[in-house]
Amino acid sequence: ACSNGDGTKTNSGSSTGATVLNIGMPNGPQTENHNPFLGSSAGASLGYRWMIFEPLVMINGIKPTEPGKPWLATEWKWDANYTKLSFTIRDGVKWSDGQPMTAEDVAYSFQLRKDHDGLNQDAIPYGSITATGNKVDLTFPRSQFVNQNKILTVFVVPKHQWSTLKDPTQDPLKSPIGTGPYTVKSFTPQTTTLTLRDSYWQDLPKVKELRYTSYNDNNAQTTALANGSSEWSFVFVPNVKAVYQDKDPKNHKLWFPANLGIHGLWINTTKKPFDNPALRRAMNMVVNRDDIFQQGEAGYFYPKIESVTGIPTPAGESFIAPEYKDKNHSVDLDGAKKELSDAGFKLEGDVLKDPTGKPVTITLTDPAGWSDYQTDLEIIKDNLSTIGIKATIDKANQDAWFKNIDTGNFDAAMHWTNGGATPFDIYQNIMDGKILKPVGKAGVSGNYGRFNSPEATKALDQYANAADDATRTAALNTLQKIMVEQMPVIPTSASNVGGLYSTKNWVGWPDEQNQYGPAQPTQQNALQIILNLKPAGSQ
Amino acid sequence: MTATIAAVTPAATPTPAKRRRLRFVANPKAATGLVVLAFFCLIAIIGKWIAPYDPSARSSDLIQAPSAKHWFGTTHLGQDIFSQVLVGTRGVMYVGLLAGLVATALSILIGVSAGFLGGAADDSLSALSNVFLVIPALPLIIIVASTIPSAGDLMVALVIGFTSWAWGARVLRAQTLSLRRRDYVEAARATGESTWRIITFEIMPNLTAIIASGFVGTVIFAVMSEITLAFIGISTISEWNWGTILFWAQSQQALAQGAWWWFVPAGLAIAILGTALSLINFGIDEFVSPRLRSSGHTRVKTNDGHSVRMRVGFTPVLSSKQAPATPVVRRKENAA
Amino acid sequence: MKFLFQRIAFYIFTAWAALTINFFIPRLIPGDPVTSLMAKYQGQMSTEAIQSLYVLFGLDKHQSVWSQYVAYWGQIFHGDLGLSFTFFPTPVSEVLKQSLPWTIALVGITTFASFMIGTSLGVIAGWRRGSIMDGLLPVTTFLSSIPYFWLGLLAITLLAGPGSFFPSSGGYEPGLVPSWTGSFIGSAIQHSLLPALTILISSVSGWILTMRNMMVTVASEDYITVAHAKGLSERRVMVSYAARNALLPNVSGFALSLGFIVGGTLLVEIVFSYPGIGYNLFQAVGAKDYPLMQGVFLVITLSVLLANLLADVAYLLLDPRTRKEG
Amino acid sequence: MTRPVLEIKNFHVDYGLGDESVQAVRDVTLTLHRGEVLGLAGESGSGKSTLAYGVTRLLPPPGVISGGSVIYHPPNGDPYDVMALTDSELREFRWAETSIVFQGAMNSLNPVHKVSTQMVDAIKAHEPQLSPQARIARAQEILKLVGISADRMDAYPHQLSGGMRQRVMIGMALVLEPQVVIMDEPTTALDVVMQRQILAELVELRERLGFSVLFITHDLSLLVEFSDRIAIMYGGRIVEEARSADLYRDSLHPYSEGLLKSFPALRGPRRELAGIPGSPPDLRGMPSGCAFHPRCPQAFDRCSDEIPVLGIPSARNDPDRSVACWLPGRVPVS
Amino acid sequence: MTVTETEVVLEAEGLTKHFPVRRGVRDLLSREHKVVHAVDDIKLTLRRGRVTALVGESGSGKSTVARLMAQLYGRTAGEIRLHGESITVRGGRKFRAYARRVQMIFQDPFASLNPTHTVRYHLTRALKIHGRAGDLEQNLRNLLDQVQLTPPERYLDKFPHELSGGQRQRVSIARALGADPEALLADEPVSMLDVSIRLGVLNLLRDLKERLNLAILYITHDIASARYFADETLVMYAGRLVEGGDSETVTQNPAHPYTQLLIDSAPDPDRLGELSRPEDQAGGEPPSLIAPPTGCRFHPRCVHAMPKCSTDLPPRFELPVQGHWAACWLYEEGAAK
Ligand SMILES: Nc1ncnc2c1ncn2[C@@H]1O[C@H](COP(=O)(O)OP(=O)(O)OP(=O)(O)O)[C@@H](O)[C@H]1O
Ligand SMILES: Nc1ncnc2c1ncn2[C@@H]1O[C@H](COP(=O)(O)OP(=O)(O)OP(=O)(O)O)[C@@H](O)[C@H]1O
Ligand SMILES: [Mg+2]
Ligand SMILES: [Mg+2]
Ligand code: NI
Repeated sequence: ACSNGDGTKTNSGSSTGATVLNIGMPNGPQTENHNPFLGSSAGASLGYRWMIFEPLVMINGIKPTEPGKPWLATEWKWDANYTKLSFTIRDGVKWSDGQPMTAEDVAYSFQLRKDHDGLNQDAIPYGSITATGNKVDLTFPRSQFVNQNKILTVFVVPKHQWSTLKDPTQDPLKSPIGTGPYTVKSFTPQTTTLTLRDSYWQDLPKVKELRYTSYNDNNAQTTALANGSSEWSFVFVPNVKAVYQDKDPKNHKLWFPANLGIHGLWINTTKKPFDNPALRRAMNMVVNRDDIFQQGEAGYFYPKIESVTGIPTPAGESFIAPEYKDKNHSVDLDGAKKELSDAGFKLEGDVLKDPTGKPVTITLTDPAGWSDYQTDLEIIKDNLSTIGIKATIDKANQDAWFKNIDTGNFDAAMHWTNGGATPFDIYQNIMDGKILKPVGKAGVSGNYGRFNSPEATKALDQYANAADDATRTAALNTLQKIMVEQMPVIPTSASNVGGLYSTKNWVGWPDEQNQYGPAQPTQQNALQIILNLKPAGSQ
Repeated sequence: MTATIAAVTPAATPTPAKRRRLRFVANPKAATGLVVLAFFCLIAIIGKWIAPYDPSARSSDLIQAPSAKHWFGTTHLGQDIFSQVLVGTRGVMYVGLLAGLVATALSILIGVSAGFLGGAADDSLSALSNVFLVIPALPLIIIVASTIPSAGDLMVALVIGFTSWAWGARVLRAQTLSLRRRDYVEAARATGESTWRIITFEIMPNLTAIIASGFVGTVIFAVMSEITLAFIGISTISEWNWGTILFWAQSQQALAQGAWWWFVPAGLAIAILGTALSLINFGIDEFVSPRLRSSGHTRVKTNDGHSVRMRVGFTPVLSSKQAPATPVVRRKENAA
Repeated sequence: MKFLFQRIAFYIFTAWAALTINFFIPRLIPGDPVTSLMAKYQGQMSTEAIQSLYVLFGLDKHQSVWSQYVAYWGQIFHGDLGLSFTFFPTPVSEVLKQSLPWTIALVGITTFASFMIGTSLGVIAGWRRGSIMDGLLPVTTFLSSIPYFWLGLLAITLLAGPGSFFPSSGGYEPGLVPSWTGSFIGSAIQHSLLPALTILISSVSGWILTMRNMMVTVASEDYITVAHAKGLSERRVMVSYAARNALLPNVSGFALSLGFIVGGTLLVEIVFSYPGIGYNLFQAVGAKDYPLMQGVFLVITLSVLLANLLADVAYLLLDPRTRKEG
Repeated sequence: MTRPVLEIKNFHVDYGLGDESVQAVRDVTLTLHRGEVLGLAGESGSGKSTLAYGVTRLLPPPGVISGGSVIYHPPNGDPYDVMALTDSELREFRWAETSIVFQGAMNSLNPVHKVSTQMVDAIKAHEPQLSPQARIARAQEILKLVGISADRMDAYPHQLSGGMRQRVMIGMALVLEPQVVIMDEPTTALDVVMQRQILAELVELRERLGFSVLFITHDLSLLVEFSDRIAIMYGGRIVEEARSADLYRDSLHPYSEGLLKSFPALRGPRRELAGIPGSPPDLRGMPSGCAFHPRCPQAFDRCSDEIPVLGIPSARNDPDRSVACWLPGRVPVS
Repeated sequence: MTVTETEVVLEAEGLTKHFPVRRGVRDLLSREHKVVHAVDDIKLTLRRGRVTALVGESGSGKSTVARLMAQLYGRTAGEIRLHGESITVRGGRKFRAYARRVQMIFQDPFASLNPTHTVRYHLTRALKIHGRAGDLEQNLRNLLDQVQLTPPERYLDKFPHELSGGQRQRVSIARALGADPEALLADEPVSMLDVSIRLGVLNLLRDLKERLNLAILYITHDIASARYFADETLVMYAGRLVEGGDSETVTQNPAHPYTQLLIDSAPDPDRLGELSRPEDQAGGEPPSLIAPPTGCRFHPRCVHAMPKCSTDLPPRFELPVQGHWAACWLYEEGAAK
């Protein structure tokens, strides 16, 4: 992807202050598709849809509990235990074709999602949608506490364009009209160029032009980052220090904060002897998360889970129950052995025998091509052998693997959980009894480990429908307790919303000190970051 | 595979018999190829035992360049690449040979029956093999393999075998067609031999060279395809083979990390195995058609002391002193 | 002309067979594209979003295989290959339209060049037995035994390091807009050099060898000796008598091995992330994008068929014996 | 007897070099006179073709000429040794002075070029100053001589029948009006009727153009009828040479005798056919002494020890005959 | 000399073989079936202890006749009678039974033995198939003795490429004898052999005929060898028999213009120096067998052709010498000679 000339050509005059920002993603050639609803569109896969279409409320992805920032809505109010929502729409916002944005447009944007299941990615059960003056009122059949952020961050599309589309779910939207500060200037399969509008309802950003380049693979993206022709990206770089950071230690930066979603070893809780929580706890105690982080995740990609509750920090810091506040995972071989012998397991030589005297073996399975999970499994396999569990790794075919996970036909597998504004999504995905299906039955959307705990189901239900925060906190604390004691999933890493960026031409990026948004260029907060960037010379 | 084109024609030369079969090994190319192949077969068998480490075992030497401890260096997990190459040989050989066998069996079945039966059977069978020949094999294999739930070694071998018999079938058909008209086949018929006996005892032995060369060709193709499938992550990579090593090297961006040792040994092994098989094929080609042999002494000292190459059209004239003069008594030349 | 008729009938049959295989392959697949997308977004797609995708892709409908087959042919005749899943809702035909020129330029030109160069070298090697060319054969054999993709990897490491003239991936400089401008074409050529070289090196020796063997066989034909006896110049005998005849089997060999070669060259695109059909196939296979997979397979097959037809016509023009009247 | 055109002296041909070599032609000395037909007979593998190719240096590898000379006498100018010519001189010499007709006409014609192209090729190589029209005209003229009409000029070889192809080849051999035409079994692939037609034409042409012919065949009865003199080869050597009639009536070498007795005659009284016992020698393991001695009914001790020399037999003091045999009366006069 | 004394072994009447011409795409549209008239209406009798020669130029259908008689081809029309009993077999046990009594020898000794098998294999198979494997070793030696390959041990385990042409042809003959046949069909058995070896093989065949009382069909294009070797000679032209009779008569007093042409064209050492073509001799080339000339197939080349020749097919006309006949209108009763 990159030859010597790149950096200087695209960033000519960086000494006098840059005007262009080069953003890259390793997603291969794109087709001209700016439809913001479609995850397959170039706009979504490169992330520039957020430069064109703006949300009603901007919520910091790594601090979902903080109140959102008013964006196209100046005010919003939840009523009746999160079954009613009313927005006050900002005045003076203009679409890029010059027409004013109105409450009508907002209502239409919700209506679109209500009418088309394909566009309603969060499966929000919309009730009535009404626009009156500069207000938009929504109702929902049930409490939307857990979905609140998803609804607030909905982006707005212009009714006058979208109502003319034949099929909004299949339209490539060749000339998108949005409220954002940028418009599409040109498109090629490799590069989409966005240019700054003349006017915007906020201060115009300093970046005059955004170039979104789609590199064909991670190698190409990495090279581009290393030589500076790509200034911002989200990509897995093995050995990131040598390959990327050391190339320009002053400017090559990365920040990978966690969000509220996790990866972990899901265990089939119906299989003997893994139905014994003591065994699962013991397993948890020997998993070396540092190795997983350093070797599987190259020391930065998926941050490791510290808290024993499985809640990623710092994103979920505030949710952690008092009793687990400072309890972190650490490898504890003796503790694990004790746990096991207390439960009647016997370690004979280097073979663990369950109470009935059978050796404990386990098959760890994940699709062949998922190299990071495979690496994780290799590490876990090693770790488990310290307590005498013989693990074998099955590198399955992806489809077969999905099917086996779905039907509960597995011993243990690395898998992710849902994520959301609170740890609820994580726990619901792991423990919800309402979606529990017996082993062999497909169609579950979570609880792959067939974890059966009425207590957890009750707590989840309480949390989702609670009328006050105290009930919610109590419910969440219960869930944490169940998680710690029963360990249906052994959490290893958090999901991330990070990015790699260069401070050579532009400064003002989010980082550990200034956590105003996730550093990932394809997140909604990317717009905030762009608005925050200043040429490097100006400081 | 391409080299077999020339091998089709020279059927006219009397084909091998027992004693001459041994001479095949005397061909230096074939001998080299066979030795290398035998070496790989040996590794395939004993690789598991002589590997210094468990190929999947992690160690603390992450991404280490080759050293005395790890001859071919280590991976990002500290696995020993030398052991991976050794252990991986089995999968490669297994798939290659099995696919070769399947394809060869199919090509014999289809090619020989098409050639022998003639008529409508021939038309439809050769249309079938031509279709398979023209359809790009590798994309087909990739697609088919990617649709199979658990594409293990056996499955991959079968898929490759079932898609790559066409070339052999075509060559065999052409050859059978010419053999079928040979007098000795007619003679066997006239003696009263039954059809199946004619096919198996009269025709097949004369096809051995072509079958062998087809087999070797398919093995090359199968090995390449298998490694390709593993490399692009389609077949199961639970078992080590050279493609798996390359897959990991590629997915861990060994290139970007400068870890050349991660992909060089496996690739080299493929190339050497491929070369060995090609050499065997040359040997077979040259055996069938001795003309193709690259001639040993081609330089000759001529009359005028120059050294010239033997070539068609200009026969070298050796210095006359070499000619042993037999005493000849000649009459005097008659005057005109 | 009869020959050509037969060939065309054969091509129609093959095209039909290929299209039918193409139809059935994805229908035998157990997996589905949504799970693959899920895999791609590992953890970043919620359970709800997945349901919406099934609706979006129209995977919730059921039809009999036969009516699907009929519909499939209807679509094919309209040039409609369906919508790609990975680039939803871009039609597959559009995705291919975008990548096909790259493949044709790279694979087409290099394959042809490799055939021409290999054949010419083979002519010389076969004609001058025992010269240096003949000695190079083992080397070329070794080169041709290297898998394309690995040679590509090697080429990238050795030649395309940072700061090198050779870019390691892509079809052109990311900043450029495809157009017929000098800088774009220059960049495109610069990016294609290394993949082209890879294909050339791996495939050329095959041609050298077949042509050499053919030349050796032809060189002992009587008409070559007669040509020498006629006192024709060496060049004329080599080109017009020997090479001309040796070429004939090679042309049909060229046609038939196109399938093999194209398969191999597609891998080069994968390694170099070249924006062609091969890379599309790689993406489609990874993402279970059946419509795209089918489209790629279709286009490759049809191109190979077309190339075959061209080779047949070339054969027809080269060999008077097939032109026999009647 | 007329002047010689081609003198082959002590000619040796080997296939291969060193120990592995096959000595296919041994010490052959033979003279072709102007305007005569010299027949060369002998069984398969006796080295007839090797000799013919060797004379023009057209032997395929690994053939090498390991000794001897071939002196060509041009109609005007000094004789020269063909073996000493450089490549370009050799090219000039070929076809213009000596042309060859091979056994299989189908294989002698390039299948991908028109007959006319192949004819013109030869003219172009030797008479580049001629205009294209003149070349075509020349080709047409010579084809007419061999009985092929002008409209077949643009035919491809496969469009002609075997007999026509063979005529084209003969025409091509004569197109530059060479002094010597070597014919290596030019008619064996044809049936007798066609063979006779072509040979008859050849006789006419020779009378008209006055070239000499070295005619090779294993069909002795054909040779006796067609040629002026006959040389018999056995195991790479000439064993007997004589005028046709002399050889037919009174052959001196037991091998020639055997050959003649192997042919059933179509006319005349039924002769007793004796044939020759045994099988032809293997060039790799030649019998010692006279190569024929293992099959010779009259062989005696000397035959297996000494190679007989070719010379005028003492019993017939005829300078036009020679034989290589140790039998009494056939030993050369010294 | 007459030719009708001994017992008839194998006879053919009205033997006809038309090969279909492979149809191309375009021919599918037309109705007519093109065929090669390889053999038309042949009448032929093989007698015990006699050699019948079939001569004719290349492509005249001689091999086809042999293969039809051996039942290797199915015939288009006609009848083949073995000891007077009409037989048609297509493979299977019946074919073996037929093959046991009628055996064929092929033209090319280099091609008619499988290069991958030893002499022993070839002969053993022949014996086994025809149930004569009883005392195998003894039978093998007998066979080799019969063809004068002595001592047998020296040849039994050799591969064909280790034998000379004459020896190979002897092995082929031995194989045919392995079935202990009554009739031997020899399809140009010596044309690929060297002159000095030919005679040996032919003499062997003649010797076998006399010792084993075989009926032999000797196919050749060399009419001179027919004179020497065969008792009776039939001349074939373009798929039809044109003349037949006692060998000496046919070769010395040829009746049919084609036979005359053939004999005049044969090289003759006694005809020194008169090589030029006699003015009245016919030229031209053999006709196409797909559309053979009407009437007498030789008429386009015949110098004596009459109008009738191009329209009517000449029947066999008996000639003065007993057993000599010619299919030529010149010999019609009262035709002007
Ligand atoms: N390339 C070769 N290598 C080794 N020996 C050869 C080669 N070519 C010919 N010979 C041998 O040289 C000898 C003479 O062959 P040549 O072709 O001259 O015989 P010939 O008299 O023309 O026979 P024919 O009548 O069969 O044409 C033969 O014994 C043959 O085996
Ligand atoms: N299987 C076949 N299919 C079609 N035509 C055939 C077949 N076999 C022979 N013919 C044709 O039949 C005619 C007679 O062929 P046949 O082989 O009997 O001739 P022949 O007299 O034996 O010739 P030769 O002397 O060359 O052996 C020829 O024109 C030949 O082309
Ligand atoms: Mg010869
Ligand atoms: Mg025949
Ligand atoms: Ni670049």
